[in-house]
Amino acid sequence: MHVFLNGDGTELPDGLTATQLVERLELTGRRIAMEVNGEIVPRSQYSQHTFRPDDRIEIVHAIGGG
Amino acid sequence: MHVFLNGDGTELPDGLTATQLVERLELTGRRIAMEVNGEIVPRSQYSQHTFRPDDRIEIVHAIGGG
Amino acid sequence: MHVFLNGDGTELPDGLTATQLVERLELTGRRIAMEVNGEIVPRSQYSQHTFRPDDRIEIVHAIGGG
Amino acid sequence: MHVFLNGDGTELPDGLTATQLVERLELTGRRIAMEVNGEIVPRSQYSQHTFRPDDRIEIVHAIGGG
Amino acid sequence: MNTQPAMQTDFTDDSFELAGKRYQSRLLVGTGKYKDLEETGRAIEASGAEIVTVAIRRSNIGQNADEPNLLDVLPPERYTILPNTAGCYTADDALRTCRMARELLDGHKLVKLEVLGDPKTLFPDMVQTLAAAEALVKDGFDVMVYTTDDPILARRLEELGCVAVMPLAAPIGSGLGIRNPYNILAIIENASVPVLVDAGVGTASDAAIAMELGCDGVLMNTAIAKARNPVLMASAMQKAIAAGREAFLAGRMPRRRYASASSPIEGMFV
Amino acid sequence: MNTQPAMQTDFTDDSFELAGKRYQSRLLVGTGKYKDLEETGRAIEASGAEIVTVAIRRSNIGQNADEPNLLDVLPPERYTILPNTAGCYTADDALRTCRMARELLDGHKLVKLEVLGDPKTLFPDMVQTLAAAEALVKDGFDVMVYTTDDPILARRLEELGCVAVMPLAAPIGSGLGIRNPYNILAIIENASVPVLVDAGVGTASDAAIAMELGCDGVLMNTAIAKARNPVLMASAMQKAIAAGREAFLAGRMPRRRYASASSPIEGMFV
Amino acid sequence: MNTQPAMQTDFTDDSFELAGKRYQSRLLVGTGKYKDLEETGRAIEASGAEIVTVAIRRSNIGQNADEPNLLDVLPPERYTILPNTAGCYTADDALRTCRMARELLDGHKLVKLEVLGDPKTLFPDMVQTLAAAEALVKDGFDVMVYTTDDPILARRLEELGCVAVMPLAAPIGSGLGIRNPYNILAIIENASVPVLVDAGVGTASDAAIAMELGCDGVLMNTAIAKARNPVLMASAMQKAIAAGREAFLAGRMPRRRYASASSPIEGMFV
Amino acid sequence: MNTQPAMQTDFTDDSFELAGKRYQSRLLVGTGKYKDLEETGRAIEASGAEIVTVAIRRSNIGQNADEPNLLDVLPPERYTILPNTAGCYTADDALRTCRMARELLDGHKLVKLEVLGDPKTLFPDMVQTLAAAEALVKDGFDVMVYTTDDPILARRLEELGCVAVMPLAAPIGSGLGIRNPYNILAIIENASVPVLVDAGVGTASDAAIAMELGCDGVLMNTAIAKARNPVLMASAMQKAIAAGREAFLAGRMPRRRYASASSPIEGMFV
Repeated sequence: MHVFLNGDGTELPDGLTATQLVERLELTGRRIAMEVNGEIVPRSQYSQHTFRPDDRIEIVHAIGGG
Repeated sequence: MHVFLNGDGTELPDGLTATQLVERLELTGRRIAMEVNGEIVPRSQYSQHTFRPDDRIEIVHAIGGG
Repeated sequence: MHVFLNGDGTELPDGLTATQLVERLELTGRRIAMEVNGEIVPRSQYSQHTFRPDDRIEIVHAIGGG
Repeated sequence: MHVFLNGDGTELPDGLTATQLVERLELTGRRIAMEVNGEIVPRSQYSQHTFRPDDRIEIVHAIGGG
Repeated sequence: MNTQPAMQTDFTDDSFELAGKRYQSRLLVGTGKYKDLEETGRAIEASGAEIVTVAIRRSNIGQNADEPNLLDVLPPERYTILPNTAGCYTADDALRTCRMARELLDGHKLVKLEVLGDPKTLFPDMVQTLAAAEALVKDGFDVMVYTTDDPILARRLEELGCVAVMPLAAPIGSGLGIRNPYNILAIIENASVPVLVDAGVGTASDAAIAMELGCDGVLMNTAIAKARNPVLMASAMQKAIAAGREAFLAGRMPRRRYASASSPIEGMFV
Repeated sequence: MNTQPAMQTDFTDDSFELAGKRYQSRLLVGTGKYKDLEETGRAIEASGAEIVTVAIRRSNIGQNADEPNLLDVLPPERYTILPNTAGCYTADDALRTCRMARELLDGHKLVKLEVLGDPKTLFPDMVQTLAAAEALVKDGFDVMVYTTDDPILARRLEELGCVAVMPLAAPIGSGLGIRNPYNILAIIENASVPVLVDAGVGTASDAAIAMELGCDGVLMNTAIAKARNPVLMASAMQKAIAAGREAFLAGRMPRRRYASASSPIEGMFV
Repeated sequence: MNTQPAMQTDFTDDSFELAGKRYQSRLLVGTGKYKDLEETGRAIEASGAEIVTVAIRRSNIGQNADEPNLLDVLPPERYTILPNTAGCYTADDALRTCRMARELLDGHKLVKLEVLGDPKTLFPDMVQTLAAAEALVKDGFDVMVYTTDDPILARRLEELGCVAVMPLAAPIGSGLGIRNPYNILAIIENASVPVLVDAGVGTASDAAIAMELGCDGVLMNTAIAKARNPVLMASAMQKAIAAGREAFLAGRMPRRRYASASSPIEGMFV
Repeated sequence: MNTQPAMQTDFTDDSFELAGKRYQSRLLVGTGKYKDLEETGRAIEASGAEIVTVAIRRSNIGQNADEPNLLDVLPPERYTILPNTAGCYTADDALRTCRMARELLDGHKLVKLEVLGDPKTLFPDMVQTLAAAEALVKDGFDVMVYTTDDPILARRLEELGCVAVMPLAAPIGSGLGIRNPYNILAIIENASVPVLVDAGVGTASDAAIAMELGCDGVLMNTAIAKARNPVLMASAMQKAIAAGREAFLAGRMPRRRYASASSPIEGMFV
């Protein structure tokens, strides 16, 4: 299925969970946060949360800034 | 009848017109503006405009300011 | 004999030595310096140095200053 | 004869007068001043003043400056 | 409004336009704090100002029936009268004041909007100022607006339709001069309406500095009215505004830390 | 020379005296660094200056025989020519230069003394300057002297008989403005001869500030000659000097940190 | 927050409270613009800062999977991490960014709000900033807010419930120092929450000046990260903040125009 | 003395040399104007100073026979005592004072020369100062000399053999800070002996600014002694001097008029 991941269009397998996406991106264990269609997806729900077509997925982390 | 003129309570004769009030105040011919209950009373309507009890009448002019 | 001590005229016994003057002034052992008629009198010579009439004697010490 | 004119060594005919030098330099009538060996030569004496070998002649005028 | 020409040569007309009218003088003056009307008139005469601000107050204040009125001394036929909303702390009060002024001046549309946030600093309340500016423009006024030196809000006021933005140089009546030239400059560079420095000028050089930054004009009151000799200071201000404007147009020399001789080196005879 | 009047009222004549002669203009200008003589003439005309400085250089420098001379453009009948000793690094060189100038100008006694200490900063060498001033006064010259902003040495130069002291505002040709107003003010307060700020002015407001401090005048060259438009800047400077002078005489309002309303509080109807 | 004591004597604890937590260091630092994480860590160590700002960006930006993350270098157990909304131009973007930050930091509520109005000046858009501040406070955040030096809006932000107001000293990254100390002072005098100068500091003395005005602290990034030697500058800033704070508490000598001898006059023997 | 390293890395020893001896502290302090000797001692302790100035006065002045003497509080074994010639108005008086000091301190050669020109401004009389410096150097003294900020005379004093030049920042006891940084900088760039700013510092940031210019140290008295809390201000000054020094060595960021984001633009998710 087609989604937008951090602004870029991508294909993801149907029914992929947030946990699985994080694994694919090799971000497991990293300090990140996820937003889907403007709403936060709490880390505690990654395992249950499955994406839907055209989801706008944003995954962020902290970097240097002032 | 009782009205507020420039903030002070005053007694005015019933049916007094704006023109007559201006005369009373010796402001005839002076550059002034009048507001009654927050609404401007155009100079052109002074002769027809009669005050009502409890009117809040404001009469202003221009003075030095920066 | 009459001398000027730190600007004031004073009487001193004839033949008084610098050492004796310092004693009189209760400055013995204090960190001071002495000038007579514009010339330094080294501490080492206090015992031999005798004053002459009209000598201008200055005795100084260090005080707070910036 | 050899002289220094405004810093440069030059040959001048013996017995040349200041007036003649000014003519040679096409400065006649111009607002100038002359110094020879550090001493001013007044304009009034140009006709009598003859140069000597090794004279250090300076001729100046006014130019823009602040 | 940054109108520095590449290389202008004829400065015989250096007028500027405000709400569709052209003005020769870039000095705008207030009429408050003078000893009397006579001094007011002489000072304003000496200032050469064409635009003068007035306050709107109750008719029983500030004069007796037999005295001449300020507008007799400053005939609207000769001067552009600029009523202000001084003393207003809300958008609504400012709106009512401007409507009274328009009635008073036979439909005159040009007003100076100021909505204050604090009686101690007399800084504008920018939230109320933005609201008032929007309402006044809708109501057909030509709004000249007193603002902080915030370049973003100045541009916002222009977008709302104000005909001029008037950043303060320093608090009203402080005479501290231009506290933050960088901000005034940023406002000028972004503006497409006239930028007039309003408030804070203390003496002639302050006014010249404002003009050298590229302002279109300066509005002042206390600096003239509270000088030891107001009439002479008014004359000084007129000259200072012209001097600063010409210096801006002439394009100043570059600053350099080290010296540069004004007389040539070559040709020294000593 | 601090001549602020308690309350002067007639300013129709505000001339100042220098070496026994009165001048209306308090702006003195140099003649260096201009594109050509024509620009020089137009700029000086626009400046309204009555006193102009010139340099003394070898006759083979700076012009061809067929060109007009600077003094044709600036006739000594009309302008007070002020020859300077720019470029001199010793008292002796300055003395010789002044004597040449006196001969050149038919016995003219007024000179501007500057003895430099350093080609990079063009700061005066005050030791040599003091020696030269003493020698020149003895030799009958009227000496206007370029000096640092040291109030003690400025007074010493006056004691030596100089007719004017000319402290620098900033390095010659730097355009940095008055770096240390406190020192200039201290010089003015102690002086009984005219104090003219010399060097460092960069734009109109700098000149106004100098005059507001109470200086008797300002001498400048680069600020005009190196402006993008020298003639217009000359006009700006004339106005700025007059503005600063009038502001000084008018007596500026006091500075206060907090605001003070220009419009009355009482009589608000809103 | 103006906490100058009448005459404090014990300064062993001069900590300040922010959102219910006490901090010893009054220097807050950003983590941007460093050469690498190693330099970031060493500079922040040298600064003695306890609160450090971070930016929130997409996970595919700014590092490779095998690199350590910024938060490994700055463990939240040791430092108070202050996520900012840098780069946001609307209230909504700022709100989303703060929510992401809260999730990222396990419910951490302290955020630095900045809503920009312009990519060139990076001045805040105060209209959007006010809207965002209100929404964030409602949503339970502890909001430290980047603002202009407008005293009226600073007080408004405090009324909205912000835990600290952070006026800019000068544009972000400009290093121009405190452009308008009067405004910063007015903000401090009116505030009952901590006032932290944010942005514009260029060198140590700028930081000292901010503290001497009575600020509770200073937040900086570029001044350290872009110094020739960031680690040494971080150390300089730590000392400058402490010096300025102590000078504020100690109460500076009065300024006077004229001199006052440090050594006694009496007792001269010469 | 401009000793900024291309890129120094080890700053563990940043001492400086004066008259053949090395000092860790770049803060020199006076001992005048304190409430009592006890406060003097505590303030100087808190300042970390290694060099302290004292005045030479008649023995019947400033203390009773039973009181401790200043030098008991400041043992010459621990502190470098720097006798000054404060109050002298002629070279001869300064010479006599230094000789008395040398006798008093058992042959101690280091002195601070100041010859005043005026009791109101306490500016140095540079003519007398030059004469005194020459005589003192001939007589074997190590002369640290109080001077105006005239770069030419400062260099001349160095040529005469002075071991340090000490330009004033502002009049003694004025607390006005560095009035003319350009001149101080010019002195530093030309000097090959230590340059110490002497007089005029008012608060911590002033001291930091002096060090950021590249001075080798700062001498102050009133700024500490006349602070509301002298001991705390002494501590502030020690930190400010170190902060300014480190900032100078670290090399400040460039100033730029426009902003530069501290957080990256790329990676925004909003």
